[in-house]
Amino acid sequence: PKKSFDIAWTIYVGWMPWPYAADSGIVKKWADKYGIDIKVTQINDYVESINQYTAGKFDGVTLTNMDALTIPAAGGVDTTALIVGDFSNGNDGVVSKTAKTVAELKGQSINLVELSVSHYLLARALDGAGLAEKDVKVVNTSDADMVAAFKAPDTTTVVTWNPLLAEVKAEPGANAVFDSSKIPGEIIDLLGVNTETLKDNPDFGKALAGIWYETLALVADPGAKGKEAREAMAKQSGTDLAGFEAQLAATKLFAKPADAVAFATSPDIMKTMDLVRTFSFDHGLLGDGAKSKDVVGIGFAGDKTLGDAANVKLRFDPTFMQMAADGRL
Amino acid sequence: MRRAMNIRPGGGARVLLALMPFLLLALVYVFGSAERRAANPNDKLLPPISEMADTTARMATEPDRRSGEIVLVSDTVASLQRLALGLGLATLIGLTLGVALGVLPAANAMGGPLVAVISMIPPMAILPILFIVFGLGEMSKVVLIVIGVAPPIVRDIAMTVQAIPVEQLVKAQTLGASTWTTVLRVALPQALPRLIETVRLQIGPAFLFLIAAEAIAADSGLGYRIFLVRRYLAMDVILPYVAWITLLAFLMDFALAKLARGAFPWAYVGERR
Amino acid sequence: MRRAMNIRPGGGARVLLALMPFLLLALVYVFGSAERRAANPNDKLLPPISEMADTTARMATEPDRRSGEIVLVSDTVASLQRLALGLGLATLIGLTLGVALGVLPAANAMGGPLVAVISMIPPMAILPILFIVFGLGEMSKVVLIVIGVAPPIVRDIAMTVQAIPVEQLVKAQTLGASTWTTVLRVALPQALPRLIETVRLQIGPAFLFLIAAEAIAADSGLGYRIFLVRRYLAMDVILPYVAWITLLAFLMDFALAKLARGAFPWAYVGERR
Amino acid sequence: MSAISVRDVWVEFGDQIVIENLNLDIASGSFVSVVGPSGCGKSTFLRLVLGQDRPTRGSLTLDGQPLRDEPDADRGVVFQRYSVFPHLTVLGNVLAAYELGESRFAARLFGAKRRAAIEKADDLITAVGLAPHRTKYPSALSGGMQQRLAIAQALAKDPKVLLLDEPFGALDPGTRAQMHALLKPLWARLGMTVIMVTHDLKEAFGLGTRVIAFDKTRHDPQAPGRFGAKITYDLDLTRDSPVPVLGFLKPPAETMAAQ
Amino acid sequence: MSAISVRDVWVEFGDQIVIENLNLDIASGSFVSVVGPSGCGKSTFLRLVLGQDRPTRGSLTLDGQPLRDEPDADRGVVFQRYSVFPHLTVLGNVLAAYELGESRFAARLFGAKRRAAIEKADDLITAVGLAPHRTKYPSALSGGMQQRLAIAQALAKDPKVLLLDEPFGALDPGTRAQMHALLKPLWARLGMTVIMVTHDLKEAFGLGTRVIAFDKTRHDPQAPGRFGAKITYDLDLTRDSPVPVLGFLKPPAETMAAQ
Ligand SMILES: Nc1ncnc2c1ncn2[C@@H]1O[C@H](COP(=O)(O)OP(=O)(O)OP(=O)(O)O)[C@@H](O)[C@H]1O
Ligand SMILES: Nc1ncnc2c1ncn2[C@@H]1O[C@H](COP(=O)(O)OP(=O)(O)OP(=O)(O)O)[C@@H](O)[C@H]1O
Ligand SMILES: [Mg+2]
Ligand SMILES: [Mg+2]
Repeated sequence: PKKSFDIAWTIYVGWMPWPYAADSGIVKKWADKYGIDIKVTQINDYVESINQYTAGKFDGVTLTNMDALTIPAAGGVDTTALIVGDFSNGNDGVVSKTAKTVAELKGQSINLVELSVSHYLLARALDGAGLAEKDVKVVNTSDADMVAAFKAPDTTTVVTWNPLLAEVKAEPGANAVFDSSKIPGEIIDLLGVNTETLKDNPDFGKALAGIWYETLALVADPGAKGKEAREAMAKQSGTDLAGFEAQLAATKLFAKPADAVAFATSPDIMKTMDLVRTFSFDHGLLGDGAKSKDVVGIGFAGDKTLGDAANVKLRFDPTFMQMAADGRL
Repeated sequence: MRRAMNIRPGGGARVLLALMPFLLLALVYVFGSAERRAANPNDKLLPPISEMADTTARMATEPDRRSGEIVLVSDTVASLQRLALGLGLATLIGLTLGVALGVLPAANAMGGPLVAVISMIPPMAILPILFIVFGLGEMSKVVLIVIGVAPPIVRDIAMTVQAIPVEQLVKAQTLGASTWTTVLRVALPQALPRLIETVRLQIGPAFLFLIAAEAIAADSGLGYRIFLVRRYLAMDVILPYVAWITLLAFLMDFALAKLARGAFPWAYVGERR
Repeated sequence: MRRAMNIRPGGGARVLLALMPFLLLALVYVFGSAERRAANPNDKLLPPISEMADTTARMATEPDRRSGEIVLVSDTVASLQRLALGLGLATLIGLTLGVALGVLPAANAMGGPLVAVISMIPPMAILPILFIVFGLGEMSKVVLIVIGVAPPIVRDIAMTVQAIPVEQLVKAQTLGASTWTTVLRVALPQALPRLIETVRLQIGPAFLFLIAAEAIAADSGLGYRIFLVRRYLAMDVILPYVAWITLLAFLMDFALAKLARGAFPWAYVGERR
Repeated sequence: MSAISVRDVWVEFGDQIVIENLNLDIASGSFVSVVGPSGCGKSTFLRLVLGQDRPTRGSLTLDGQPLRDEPDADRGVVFQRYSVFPHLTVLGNVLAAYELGESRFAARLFGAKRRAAIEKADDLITAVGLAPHRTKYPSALSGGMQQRLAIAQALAKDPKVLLLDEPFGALDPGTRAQMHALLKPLWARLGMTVIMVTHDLKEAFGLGTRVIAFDKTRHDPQAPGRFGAKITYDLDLTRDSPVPVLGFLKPPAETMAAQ
Repeated sequence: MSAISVRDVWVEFGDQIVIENLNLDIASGSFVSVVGPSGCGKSTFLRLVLGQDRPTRGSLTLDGQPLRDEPDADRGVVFQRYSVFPHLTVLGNVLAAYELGESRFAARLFGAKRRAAIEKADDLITAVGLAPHRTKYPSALSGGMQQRLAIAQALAKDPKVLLLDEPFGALDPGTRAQMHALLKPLWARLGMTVIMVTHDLKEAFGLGTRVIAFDKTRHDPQAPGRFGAKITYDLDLTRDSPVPVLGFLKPPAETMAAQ
């Protein structure tokens, strides 16, 4: 059987524990315990990391719930949300130089990473204000250039996530119009793992859960050890301790596995995923062959499903988080 | 046996030989695609050719759900406009600056080192500055193309003009020419054929910068589409788009080559191939 | 008054003229920076030169807390390794394929059109495919450089070899040469000086592709760093890095120029400028 | 009138002295052949008269006026190569002689002026025997035809002085003889001052009314650049008796014409 | 022995017939000059003998064996230009003649073999008078010196046949005479068969033991390509009496040597 596994991560506050775990030896410790090998690789470009996972180059990847549905799952790669790490609670936001409310966005040109959770956030914001997406003009803008984009004189509004959001909000004259704390629990950050690999190698899943919760305990630790860990993560993500802690504050991190299990088994997550798949279908993200939003099935705890039960490709499976909560790792 | 270097395939054989590698590549693709599909029926990486044809046909004929425009057409129009503007401006700058640097020793002393340094700067790295100075609209895309493509044109034209035998410049002066009329009637016309050749060489880089700029901020364009659908690994869109860009580049190259030969017969006298 | 075209600045004046535009640019920068700082003391876009110097000094001397390496050094080493591998491979491919296409009419009939088409494909657009095929390690970065840079080298070398007068090839055969010895002693040595010139022209594109590849997947390298800090618009890092890349490219260009002139004196006999 | 006088002229390139204290008077309407070993400074002397180079010391005058220190329409020139414009046809090349100088901005003539210029150009083209080729580009002409074109072009501005730097050096002997047959009567008719550099002594004596030989008179093997060239022979061939110099005889007029 | 015979040879390029039914026997050791108007097919004929071109119909034999249809060491060649390697020194160029053929993989000789080759090369270089220039690159040589080098190179392989296509066409008359003085005794000494194309009738008659003139005998102005060249004159100059042809006399041997 497979002995060595690769997972990929990209810079985002909720995923920074991964590189820290790798650097500090936590990954090795757990991998050795189960007699396997786990390699943690950084990818600069978020979309590329998911593409690589979808193409089979990685066994696991850090990603959001929406991207898990639209990229690997819609691409036929059965993916299990092994770890539900956090949800964005202000980490994604709409910032404008001119508008103070969502309603004032009408008719504006808005820069964002198209078809990403930012796009979803905007759609939800507009929805809440009684506007539709066609009331604004969306301009696809790469995340790496969002800060520069906001400084450009002709840019009025951007939608982005942290750490970029913090940079943009710090600009003189910037108004935070909307953020993800208004739709709590809808933008979920996961570790997705190939379902087949996981079925064949349950030890891989156990090791990952073990790594994650040991590291998160450090992140949440208010003492010196925790500070040192957070400082290292801050550095790695290109900011300082204060900046990193501000981002953490906007993140609902499930430091305890029991919290994560509770979230992943609550009925709200089904509602969220229904909203997400509706948005995805409306934007053609489920593939051109998709006849309805039901085409890709989503599985939840307790054998509940959304959409095509015969084609379940994304599974919210709390088994391993439960094991961590029960201390059975 | 004749030596390999003496074996010259005739007309028919040449065509066959030229087609062979393409057919081979197509074959490899078809098999690779079939194999991946067999392993995963939802595989997106190597879609069968039929699927790509379907997607292309849809994009080339049916209006888009969101914008109401025919995607392939609007993308192509948007990109070609940017490209034409960028390449056009770069050509103009290249010709004016290049001829100036080539004819005037003082201008060359001043501008030569500057252009040499600028041409070594990787344009992609200074994109943020471009955005802030020129905004995120069409302007910054055009400027990126110009910055990437103009310096080599300038240098090449300057070198071409400097390579005009000094005898000709002296001759023009003995016929009463001023610096201006020498430029207009001696340097410029002799730089034009080379200008077209240089611009031909810059079509590839221009597309590169266009795609890079469109990847970063745009709401239409060939590069925009490729980088947008890259999100969901839609190779059935990416591959036809890449082929389409390649074809466009090829056609532009061909048209320029024809133009040069038509407009400047004197410069192509020695050409036989 | 002499005509402008006849005014040749002497040695000292040349140096002054060459420096002028750079000084002007520096001046504009200093003023722009001061003005932005006055308006917004936290401005990151145009950091004062002193700040950039500080950042550079820090990156060039202090070891990174996490990795223990000196950032600028490790970035430079990583990038230069990739670049050297990529350019080296492309050069090797360019020389072998180019000479083969140039000497063998049959190979040219087969490979010529293929190379022409490949050289028109914008490499950036097929980047996702490259990553899938070659993985995310050093390989894919090197391959992107090779794909971007080898086709023009191949075409250029093929053209150079084809331009060798047929008289020389016939002469070699009358001296008993086979195809192989003709390649080895006649075609190859005459292609080498041009090879160096072509590689010089490809240094810019090679850096471009390197940066593009490092932007997507890397954990060190000059492009990686630029894209990492680009999120925060840390121009105090980006600008010195851009300057450093430009300097590196310049030095490589200069070294190759020297090498060519040293190694192939016969090819530079007519050179005076 | 177009007499040239050269006074105390030195030409140095850096350390190297090429021409050393040259003094020379050239009468209006004479045909001066300049000969001498390769590298002795013949072309440098021609470029001096042309205004392309400037003397390090000394002065040159044309009809008593200081020579302009850059080429102008007073002095026509034909080089060994590259002196026609490859991008213009035969007619275009000669027409350019009128357009370059007379139209200051567009450098083109229109209407009646253009028609007049074409007429003059056609006369010149006919005079040098290129009438059947007037719409061809130089690349389609033989070397000799290109030099004829260069001569036509140089004559278009009616220069006071015509400077020729090995104009027939690259031509084969037959063509060379044809060019002599063309040039001699043209010069005789137009009466301009001609200075021609040549390596061919027969040509120098056959065409010239005066032959000047340049050479270095002193050689320091340790410092070859320390001594410049001077005039070593200066022969007036207008006297109608044979002039025996360097083993050559001035050939009688008839034999020259037959060549 | 190196006799060439040409039987019923036709050369056509597409529609154009260049050589029409050529029959010719060239005796071993003769020096054949080929003359004729430009474009009549002289070079084509030479390329045929060289093996660079192939006849459309007909056959060529060397000493009774069919000629190999590509160039080989049996046939040396000197073109008007480009026949030396610009990237090798004078010595390197001649040495290449030994290295290209004798070392199949490295195309280089080492040790004793190399020393022997250098010795032979040096002899040849001395024979053509280039000894003082043996380490120079061709670009540093004059046109005449380059052609000497090309000859030395061609002789290195002791070819049965030496083919010369206007070898001195680009040289000035003085150099040309020197080349004649070099070539004639070399040929006399080595005894190979020489075929030389030239435009210079004096040269053709001065060097050749036989002069062949090519020309088209029929012209159809509507279809200039329909008729190819034939041999219009074929003169044996070995008879020791003057042969008056085309207004030329075979000059007595002494005048030739003095040239
Ligand atoms: N611009 C220059 N800079 C430096 N040296 C020069 C320059 N022009 C000519 N020389 C030197 O001056 C000397 C004379 O050159 P010039 O061309 O006048 O000789 P020439 O008599 O015309 O020779 P040739 O018969 O070969 O044409 C040469 O040694 C040459 O190297
Ligand atoms: N490869 C070729 N393809 C087509 N036509 C050719 C080719 N080679 C020669 N010809 C034609 O054959 C004819 C004879 O050419 P060739 O070079 O043999 O003439 P030539 O007698 O050597 O002339 P010259 O004295 O000018 O060298 C010319 O009309 C030429 O255009
Ligand atoms: Mg000279
Ligand atoms: Mg010929």
